[in-house]
Amino acid sequence: VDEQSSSETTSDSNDNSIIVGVSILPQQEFVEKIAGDNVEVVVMVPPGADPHSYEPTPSQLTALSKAKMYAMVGSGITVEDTMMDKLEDLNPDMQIIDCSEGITLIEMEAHVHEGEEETDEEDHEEESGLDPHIWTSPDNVEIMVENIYQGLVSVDPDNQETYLENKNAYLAELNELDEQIQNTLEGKEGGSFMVYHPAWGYFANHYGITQVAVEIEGKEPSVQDMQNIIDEANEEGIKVIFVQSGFSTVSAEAIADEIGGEVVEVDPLAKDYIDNLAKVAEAFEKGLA
Amino acid sequence: MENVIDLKDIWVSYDGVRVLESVNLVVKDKDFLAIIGPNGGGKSTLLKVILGLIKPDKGSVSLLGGMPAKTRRYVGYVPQYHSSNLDFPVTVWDVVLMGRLNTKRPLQRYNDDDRNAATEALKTVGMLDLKDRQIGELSGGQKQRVFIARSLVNKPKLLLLDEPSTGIDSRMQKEFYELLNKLKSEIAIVMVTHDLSAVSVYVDKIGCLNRKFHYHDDKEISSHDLEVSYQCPVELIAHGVPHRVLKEH
Amino acid sequence: MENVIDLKDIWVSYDGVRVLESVNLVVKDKDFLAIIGPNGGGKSTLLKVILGLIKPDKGSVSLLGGMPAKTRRYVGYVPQYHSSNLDFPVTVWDVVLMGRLNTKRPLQRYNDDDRNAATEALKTVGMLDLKDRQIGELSGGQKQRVFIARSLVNKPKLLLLDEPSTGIDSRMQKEFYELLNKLKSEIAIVMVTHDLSAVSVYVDKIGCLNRKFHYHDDKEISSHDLEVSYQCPVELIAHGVPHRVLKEH
Amino acid sequence: MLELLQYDFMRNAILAAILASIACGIIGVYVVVKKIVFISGGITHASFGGIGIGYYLGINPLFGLIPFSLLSAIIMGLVSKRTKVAEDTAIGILWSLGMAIGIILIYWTPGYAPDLMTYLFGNILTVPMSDIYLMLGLDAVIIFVVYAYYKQFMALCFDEEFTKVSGLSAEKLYLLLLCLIALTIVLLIKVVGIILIIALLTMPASLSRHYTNNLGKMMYLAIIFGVFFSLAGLYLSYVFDAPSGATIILAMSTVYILHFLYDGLKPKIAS
Amino acid sequence: MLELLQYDFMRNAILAAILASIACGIIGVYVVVKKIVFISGGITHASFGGIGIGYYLGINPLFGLIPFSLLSAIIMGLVSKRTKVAEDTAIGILWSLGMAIGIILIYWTPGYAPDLMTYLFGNILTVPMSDIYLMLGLDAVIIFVVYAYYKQFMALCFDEEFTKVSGLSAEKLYLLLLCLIALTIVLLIKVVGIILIIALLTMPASLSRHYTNNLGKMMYLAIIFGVFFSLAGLYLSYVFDAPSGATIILAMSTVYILHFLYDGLKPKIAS
Ligand SMILES: Nc1ncnc2c1ncn2[C@@H]1O[C@H](COP(=O)(O)OP(=O)(O)OP(=O)(O)O)[C@@H](O)[C@H]1O
Ligand SMILES: Nc1ncnc2c1ncn2[C@@H]1O[C@H](COP(=O)(O)OP(=O)(O)OP(=O)(O)O)[C@@H](O)[C@H]1O
Ligand SMILES: [Mg+2]
Ligand SMILES: [Mg+2]
Ligand SMILES: [Zn+2]
Repeated sequence: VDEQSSSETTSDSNDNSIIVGVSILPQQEFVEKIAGDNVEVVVMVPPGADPHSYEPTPSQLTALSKAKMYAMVGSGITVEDTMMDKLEDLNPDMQIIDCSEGITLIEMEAHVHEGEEETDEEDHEEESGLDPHIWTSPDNVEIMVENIYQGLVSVDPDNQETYLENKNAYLAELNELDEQIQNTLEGKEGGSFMVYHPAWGYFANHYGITQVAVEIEGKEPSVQDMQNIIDEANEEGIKVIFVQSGFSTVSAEAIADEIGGEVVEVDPLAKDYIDNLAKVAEAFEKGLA
Repeated sequence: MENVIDLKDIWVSYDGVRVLESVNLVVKDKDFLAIIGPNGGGKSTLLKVILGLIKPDKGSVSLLGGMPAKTRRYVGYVPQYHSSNLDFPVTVWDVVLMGRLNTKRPLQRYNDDDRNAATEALKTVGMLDLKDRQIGELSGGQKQRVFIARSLVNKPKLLLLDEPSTGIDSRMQKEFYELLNKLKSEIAIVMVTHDLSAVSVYVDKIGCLNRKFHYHDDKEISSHDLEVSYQCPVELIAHGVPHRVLKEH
Repeated sequence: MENVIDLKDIWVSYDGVRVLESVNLVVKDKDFLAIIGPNGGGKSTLLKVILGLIKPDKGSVSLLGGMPAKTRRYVGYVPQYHSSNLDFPVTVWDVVLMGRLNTKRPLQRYNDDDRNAATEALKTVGMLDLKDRQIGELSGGQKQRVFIARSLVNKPKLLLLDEPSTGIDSRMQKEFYELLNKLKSEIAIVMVTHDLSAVSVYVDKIGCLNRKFHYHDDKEISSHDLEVSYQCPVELIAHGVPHRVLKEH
Repeated sequence: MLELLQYDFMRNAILAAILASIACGIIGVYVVVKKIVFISGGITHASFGGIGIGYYLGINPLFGLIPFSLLSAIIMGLVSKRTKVAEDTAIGILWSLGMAIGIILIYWTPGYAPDLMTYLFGNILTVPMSDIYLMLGLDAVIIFVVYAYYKQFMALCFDEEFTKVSGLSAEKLYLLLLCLIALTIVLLIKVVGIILIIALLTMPASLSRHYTNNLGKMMYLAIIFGVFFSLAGLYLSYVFDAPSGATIILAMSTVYILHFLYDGLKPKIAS
Repeated sequence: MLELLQYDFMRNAILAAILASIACGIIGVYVVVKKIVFISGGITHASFGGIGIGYYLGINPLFGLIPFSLLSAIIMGLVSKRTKVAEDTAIGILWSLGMAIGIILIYWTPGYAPDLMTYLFGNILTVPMSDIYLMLGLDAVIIFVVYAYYKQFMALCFDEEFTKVSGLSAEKLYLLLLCLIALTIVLLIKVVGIILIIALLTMPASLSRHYTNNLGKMMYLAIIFGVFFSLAGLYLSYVFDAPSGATIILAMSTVYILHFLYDGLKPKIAS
């Protein structure tokens, strides 16, 4: 993680560049790849903070109140649920674009509940069961990049050409990444990997592998969950539990002890999107069962 | 006028241990009754029953012709132990004014009458000098004087005093008993005490309480085996009494 | 043997209000001193100073020849108010045994000596019957008796009693004073009280405390203007005293 | 600081801080003098159960919160007055019970619980206008009730037995006071969060206790301290770019601690 | 239930529940009888500041937690004994201060999103073996100290002034007791969470108070109740697929409430 730099970008703002607000670090990378030095990016959720619980500070809000555009992830991450109305009030002129437009949200992988699966299914609200971590799959990111590009063009039409060029270059990089990951995971289709926080649903979907999550929607596993997770891990021979870097690993380690496995860190929120995802894929490759 | 206190066949027990047994008590207007009895005899309990603070297991309580919960506002009460919060940011003056609370509805403020009454009551107990002292900063006896003032401030129809002279110095005690002596021409007084010399000098009627209650409602107490059943300290009552002689009983 | 209590030039004030002014006091072994004085005179404060519970602004305190914090374990103390937690799950028996705590180190248990002493002390105050009662379930006077027992259980070298007869019935009071009378042949006793008849009968020496302290260390009190400066209730001390006559002073 | 005032969010935050300080100043004085800090903490935490109910039923958590916290205030009051259970134990139990209900219900509600952290830690920067109106209304209610029952509450806090003997219902008065506390807590939850409410209730009131022996004056002083600290904390949180709620508390406690270090750590009563 | 025992996590959970119940049963009795539930809550919450320090310094939060909570216990003890600040106010303040420090430090720690919820609510299902050993050690320390100081603690809890007059240092004893509480809290935080700790400390002890007037017997009973309830809660959480910590609390409080409904809601003292 590149430590202090982004928190500095949030605080000092020079007047001639366009300020663009985003929610998470990978988005910052996307915007910067397209817009280069033309924009200054303000990230709502700083490195290491949890997008499911973060609350912005006054300086972030003042910076955002000068923003021309805000690119929200749009898939229902908590910080946006609580802050977007506020931001609109704060800065009514700001153009808000939804990066998830055009992406089909998938259901959150529920814990395997044998038997009593559909008990209170009906009570489920529409979006609540949906997985917000859309950026973990490169094909989704292509759409996100496209959406960001459209937004940038509408707030800064003068630089459209530069943006288009940059966007295409980045899309190409993303394509390459996609292929590289396909290669890495060659022959592992249908395999399962275990994560603590289920941030990799879209990634798993895209590459035909299965994510087994310990924690769901910020909720610790229950006894039945634990039982099922452990049974499944033993059945499938899973020996690695992936945890989000920086998060507490104690619970994951307890499960790893039980299944005789180990805990490996991967980061779904790294700024350096392409390199990071490639590394993650390699890690998954080793941990897949 | 009806009886000030009328207890009929009162039984009280704590956790199965009987404390009051078939107590009957009638106090009339202008009575001055002292209740004596050994420690644990149930004296404090009896006063709380009169005030409706403890519900008896059996028996009926009438206070000033009504239910205690309704009528106890006309009673001046000085408890044996104070449940009050002594760090509390109130001065002696506030505490005494509190004695007028029963006459006030929400939104109503204290008026000059209230203030005059409070001044008067503080003067009576010799605490007017310290009226701006915070209540927790008083000595034991000073606090007791303030609580006595609070019980007097509202011109109650009945005074219930549970060992009121506790901690009070002898000069003040004497003044206090003189005051009660004056008050008894207007109101009824019930006082729990172990101070037998005071009892013998000022009180009209004596009740001995040791689970059962025995009422000596005459100046002269008839002779019987009280000594055994009520542990009445007969020799002490009888000894050195200036204006009354109790027969040995 | 050195003095049991030796106070030199003690000054105490609360929040700038002076409570004790240049108090000097010497208590020797086998003294029985009563401290009398008006409410707020500083009597309770003085006892706390002796025990080192309040640090005087000025002056030196020596208790049993040492610093109070070191030596107070040999003192039996009955405070005016009890700071104890009355819901506490201890019985009367536990409370009295607690009086032997000062002889115990961590890990040491109570032994038969301790238990015999506790039985003895409870018998003395007439509370042996109720030894398994939870402490909160006693009446006011019963509690006071238990606390007296606790102060006696450890054969203290000095008894400090702050209005010990509070709430105690007259029969027990008499027994209690008789007990003190017996104890004074072995240990020193300092008692704060407002009970002047007891003072006049049992006590050897009298101290009047009203900010300043005046020690009547003789049975006979010499005449001076005590009435004015100490508010000593002279006429009450003098009145009805069987074996001693105080001059008016 | 001044340039910050051009932002709505800052103006709302300042208004919220002032309105919260008024409610806390008045009610906090009772909390401090009647020594019911713990029961207030209990109501606060128990009200978490109400948030859980709100999430589970899919309604605005506030509509779960208000009835639930009033109810838990009343239950706590009744339990502690009517039964032999020691008051602080009863509170400890209801405290955990409310929290447990909240946790289980949130667990059973599918999806992420939005705002959950806001309820726990508050966020004064995102107080919407509607909450400001709610707080205004609450302040009005509190001021009116306290004005009407000033003497009665004073007697209640000083000596409950005496209050009864005066012919008042000590129990009803106590429940009324607890309900006022519950209301205050409900409205403050969004601003400072469950965890920090206790600070806002106790610190200004307790600081003011040092300067006066008069209940009414304590209230005025507590309000002034509260406004001052919360605005100072807000400003500091801007300067140091730190979470506002926590910074307000930090500012308050620092002043409080300095104050009483100055006032004398010296023991009055020897140990 | 039996087939669950083949899982390590379940065996650890059961062990953790038993060890936690022992520590909580013994210390909880003191907490309940000395009426320091609130101060225990204060230490618990203040210790959150220690977690923040641990994160900020990048060390194991436990190494921030232990000194910080011991320190806050001692400060609370000293402040409440040595100064004129009302005890419960002092606690309320340190309580919030600790929390505020924790929040701000965690906020300032780059690259870390702490699992706050785990500290608040605990997770008994993922207790590592190392924690079990730690708890064993703690239980041993607690049992030894309480055995050695049984009489002294009893006197302290009953009557502090008398304890002083007996020549003991009431202050040192009180601080020792608070430190034991702090240790208990530290070791249980990871296992059962801040919220559950208060429940485990108070409920079994307070329930046992109804059955005996003897301090020692109260401890045995409290341990038995604690073990029974936490195992029952664990089992119920399996049956109803609910979070274990919260279910344990729910089971405990339900029994407690039923017990005292049965024992008589009827007021002894008329209102
Ligand atoms: N905590 C306190 N703060 C301020 N002043 C106090 C405090 N305690 C006592 N005082 C004052 O100090 C003086 C002496 O108090 P003390 O309790 O020693 O009197 P006392 O002689 O024992 O009186 P009493 O006979 O009423 O028990 C009194 O005027 C009292 O108001
Ligand atoms: N809360 C209680 N629980 C159980 N028993 C109690 C309780 N309060 C008092 N008792 C018992 O009830 C009996 C009567 O108590 P009460 O306080 O009425 O006595 P009293 O006559 O006022 O005694 P004293 O002269 O000592 O004040 C005593 O034996 C006492 O032990
Ligand atoms: Mg009594
Ligand atoms: Mg005194
Ligand atoms: Zn996530």
